[in-house]
Amino acid sequence: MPATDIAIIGWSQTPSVERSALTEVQLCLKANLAAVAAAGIDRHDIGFTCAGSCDYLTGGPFAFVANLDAAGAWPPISESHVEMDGAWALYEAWVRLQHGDIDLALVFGSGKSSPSNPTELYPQQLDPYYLEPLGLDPDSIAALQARALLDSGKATERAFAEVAARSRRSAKSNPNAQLSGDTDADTLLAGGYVRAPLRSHDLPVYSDGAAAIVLATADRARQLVEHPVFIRGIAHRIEVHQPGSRDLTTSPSTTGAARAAGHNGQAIDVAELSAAYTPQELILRESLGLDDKVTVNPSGGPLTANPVMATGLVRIIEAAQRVADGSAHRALAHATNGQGLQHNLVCILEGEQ
Amino acid sequence: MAQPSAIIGFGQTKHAKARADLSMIGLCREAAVRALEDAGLTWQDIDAVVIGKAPDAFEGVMQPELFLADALGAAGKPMLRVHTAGSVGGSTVIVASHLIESGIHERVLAVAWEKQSEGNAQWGLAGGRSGGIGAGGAFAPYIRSYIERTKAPDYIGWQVAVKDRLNALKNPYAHLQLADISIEKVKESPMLWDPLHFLESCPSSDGAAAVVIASEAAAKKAPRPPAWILATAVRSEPSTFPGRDAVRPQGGVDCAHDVYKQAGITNPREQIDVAELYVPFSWYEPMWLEGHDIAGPGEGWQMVDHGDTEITGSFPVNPSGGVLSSNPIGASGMLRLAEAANQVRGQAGAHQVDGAKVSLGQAYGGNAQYFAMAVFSSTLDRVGG
Amino acid sequence: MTDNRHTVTSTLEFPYRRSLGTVVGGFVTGLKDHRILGIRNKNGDVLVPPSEYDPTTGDSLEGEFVEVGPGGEVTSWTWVPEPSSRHPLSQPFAFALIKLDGASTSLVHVVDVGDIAAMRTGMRVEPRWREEPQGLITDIEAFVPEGAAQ
Amino acid sequence: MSDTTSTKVEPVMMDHMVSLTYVEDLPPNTVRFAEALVEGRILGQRCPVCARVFIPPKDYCPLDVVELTPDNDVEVADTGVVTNFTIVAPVRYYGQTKTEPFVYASVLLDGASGTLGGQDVSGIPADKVHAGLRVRAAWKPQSERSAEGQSARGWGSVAGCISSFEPTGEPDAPREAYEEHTI
Repeated sequence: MPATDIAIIGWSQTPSVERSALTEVQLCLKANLAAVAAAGIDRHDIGFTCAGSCDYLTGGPFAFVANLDAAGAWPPISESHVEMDGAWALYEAWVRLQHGDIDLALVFGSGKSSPSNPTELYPQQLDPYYLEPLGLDPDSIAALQARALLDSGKATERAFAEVAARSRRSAKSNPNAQLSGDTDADTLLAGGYVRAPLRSHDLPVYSDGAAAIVLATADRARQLVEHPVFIRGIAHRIEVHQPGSRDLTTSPSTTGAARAAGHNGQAIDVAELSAAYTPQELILRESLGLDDKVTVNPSGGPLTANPVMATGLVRIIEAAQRVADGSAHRALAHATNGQGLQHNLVCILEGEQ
Repeated sequence: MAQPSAIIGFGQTKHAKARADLSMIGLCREAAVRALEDAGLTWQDIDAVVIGKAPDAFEGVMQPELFLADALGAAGKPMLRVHTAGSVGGSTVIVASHLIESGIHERVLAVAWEKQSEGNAQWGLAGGRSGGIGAGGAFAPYIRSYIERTKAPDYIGWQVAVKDRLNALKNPYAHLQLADISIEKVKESPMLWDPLHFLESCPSSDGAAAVVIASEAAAKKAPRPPAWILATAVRSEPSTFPGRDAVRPQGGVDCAHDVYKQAGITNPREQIDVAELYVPFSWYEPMWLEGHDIAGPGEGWQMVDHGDTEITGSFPVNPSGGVLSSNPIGASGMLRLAEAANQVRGQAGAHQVDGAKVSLGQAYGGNAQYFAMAVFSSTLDRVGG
Repeated sequence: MTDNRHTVTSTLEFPYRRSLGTVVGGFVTGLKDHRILGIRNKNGDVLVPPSEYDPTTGDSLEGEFVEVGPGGEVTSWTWVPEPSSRHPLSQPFAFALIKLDGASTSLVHVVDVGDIAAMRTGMRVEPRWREEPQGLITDIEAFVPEGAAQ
Repeated sequence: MSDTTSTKVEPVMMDHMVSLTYVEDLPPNTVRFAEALVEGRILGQRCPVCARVFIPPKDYCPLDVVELTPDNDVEVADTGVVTNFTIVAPVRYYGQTKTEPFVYASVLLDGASGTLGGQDVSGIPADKVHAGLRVRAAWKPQSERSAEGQSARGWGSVAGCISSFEPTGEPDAPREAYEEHTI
């Protein structure tokens, strides 16, 4: 693990909405301008910029190129792009800051899910020989995972519903959430199955949105802001792709990522998890060793706000927010990539010692 | 501070119009297995995998690295997917090098690929709509401006087209093997995008490239000489805006000066022994020679005219045959950097430039707006001490 | 424009042509003969569907195909009450993970049983073959409860 | 190096049609541009920081990285100069309807800082098109104008209202007049 401490010093997200008429670049611009302003920096001082997005979401090959406009790429900037959630863009920028020759980086992630239908689109994200021709959709993969979890005896449908109810209640205090409200497990369990054993409350919302974070080396961070949020560790791991070739009831890649990020069972106050489906929260809790004392997804999580390709970056923002406002001493943020928790990233955040 | 890093293994596929014998998995593995063999390593020795390719719609798989990850030995390891348009192969190498230079990993595998035969890149470039003009249509106006600006004679483009195809005859992996290429044939080939003829344009290829990048300690254990990465840089600028110089994009100028400074290069034309530049259309050779300040304004085409960029010339460019001879889009940028690295490793085979010690690899993409560049050396020392 | 929005619709459409290589190619060729093939790895595990590599190590698998099934056991499943245009069946069906006899891993496929009440983890299924094979995974039209294929 | 390419069996192929539909709302800037076009007006947007006039409006300036509003909209002329062009021999691909070579020109409208790309030039033989040629928009009849060609991907199109550009007959513009704004 490298030695240089990196801190989060500014962030912003656009509200997660079901359908925005703004283009992705316009959403990114709003997030970037606000994050740079929050950090109190001049954009010309940014040494590296990294973006995360996915062309297929908006259906335009090279769609990401337009997003450069939102990065402030004139004069030309040192910039890279991952076809992944913005959380991995943050990882790339964190790596770049380790070199020591620059001290500020801008990271953003964005996605508009509204133009496409997830059931139609996401089979395209799977193995093109064995899975995609079956039209295997993300809800179905999550349901295969959910049933495996039920059959293992580690969870119940009620436990799923309780995750959903708690998430919606938490989202009431999140102005950026798309879905929120008071409900309980009994009410939710009265609903029918969308993909048995999953009901609609077990599935994510899909949102349009963008999010941005400004990173700084520790010294620069202390000069710029009163309460920098330090990245104590960040790591990620991927697993085998075929859902039938791995144990869907656990997430060893999450466990491995957390360990590589330096998490060895220390107390975590808040965890923001990219659990787009309710059973995934239970799987992730176990894989991370989080007990009932940990506040999970106080923002409401991806069940209530899910700007795909920014959802993971938003988790880091929400966790950083809790550290910055003092409600958490140590927070854990998690991002995922692909279906059925194939690829997982863990980021550990703390305030000044 | 950044730790040293080096390319210790390079593998590529035999590039072809269609590698119908292989799946996308087989294509990537053919390159990756060769890179591992070159580095004397196995899959288990790799700490992380970085995958790059151009738009997913070219093959019709969204984020294909998700299904390729375990095929490239990444199960249980970190995997990153880079996408920076045509420069992506170069960016992929650079992202992987950062994982070493930051001290996080010891050995990283970077793979870049495109299987153009599965789909149609012209369709992809047009966003799936009618009326697409192809990359040549986008770049032809810039080339026209270059010619107008420098008063370059029309045969310069034909000369580059011939030179790169003759170089490709020395590279068994190159897609095009045009033994009977001639100035006359280039000139007489159909005009696709005025002033670009068919034979001044890159082919459409299936292919993959892979490199193993290692820390100083790991590189010193490698069975073959490493190519030390003295410098890397990336630059991006908006696609189009009033006042943009698309012939000599500022991003390309800045990127070049950044790597020269890091590597200690004060006179690139003298201090660089060989360059692999991303030249998908013949005229981009003189344009990048000038656009990266290797030649002065209007001198790039004169270098071509004098034969300086031939494999035996004073500043060889694209001894591998370049993009004009093989264009698996996502991999093309990695091939530039890796071929440049192989030159300083002395591993370039029949297209080896004698005594190459310092090399430059470059890739560009989008609307000539993304740049990825690296300087390689046979030693860890900065150029010029 | 009923709600005063200016909406545009576009279609991203292309007929891709994929080359499958020897392993996926061998698998779909086997389907034409109503044979389901797995591939054996170094540990002796039989991977279904077969891959050119061992997913956990990356090592090349040199192509020792092993015929599995055709019967197998459902290890997990879900029910699709309203199939989309991309799904292989137009009537309600199950997606399932199916561990074929002789296989070490599970295959994702569909089960056609008409009603969710007929589905359960552990149920035995067998393939119902497409009459005109196309060289695709969907040459197995669906799995059905064992004994129901005829 | 090992050779893993040698399999002499007939390759097994798989045909696979992918068809995905996207439904998008046009952003406000494109809606204003499209509505003005139908009325025969071409809208640009002036950045108050750098004074560049972008067409179509983007609701931001990519160089100064500031948001712009409808208050920054300006009308530009429907006359201008061809700054650059190529003649494209259309490549064939699935969905391509163009079969004959076509002019693909950039036009700098009077009052604008940026060009309209990809324009057809008519009323003159293709081999007579040149940089510096003064042109005027050939508007479709009012009844045939539409928002066709507009998309949410950032580049507004004039195709639904302007069929091509035609020479005005004026003398060529001197190169200095457009050199900074050719692309």
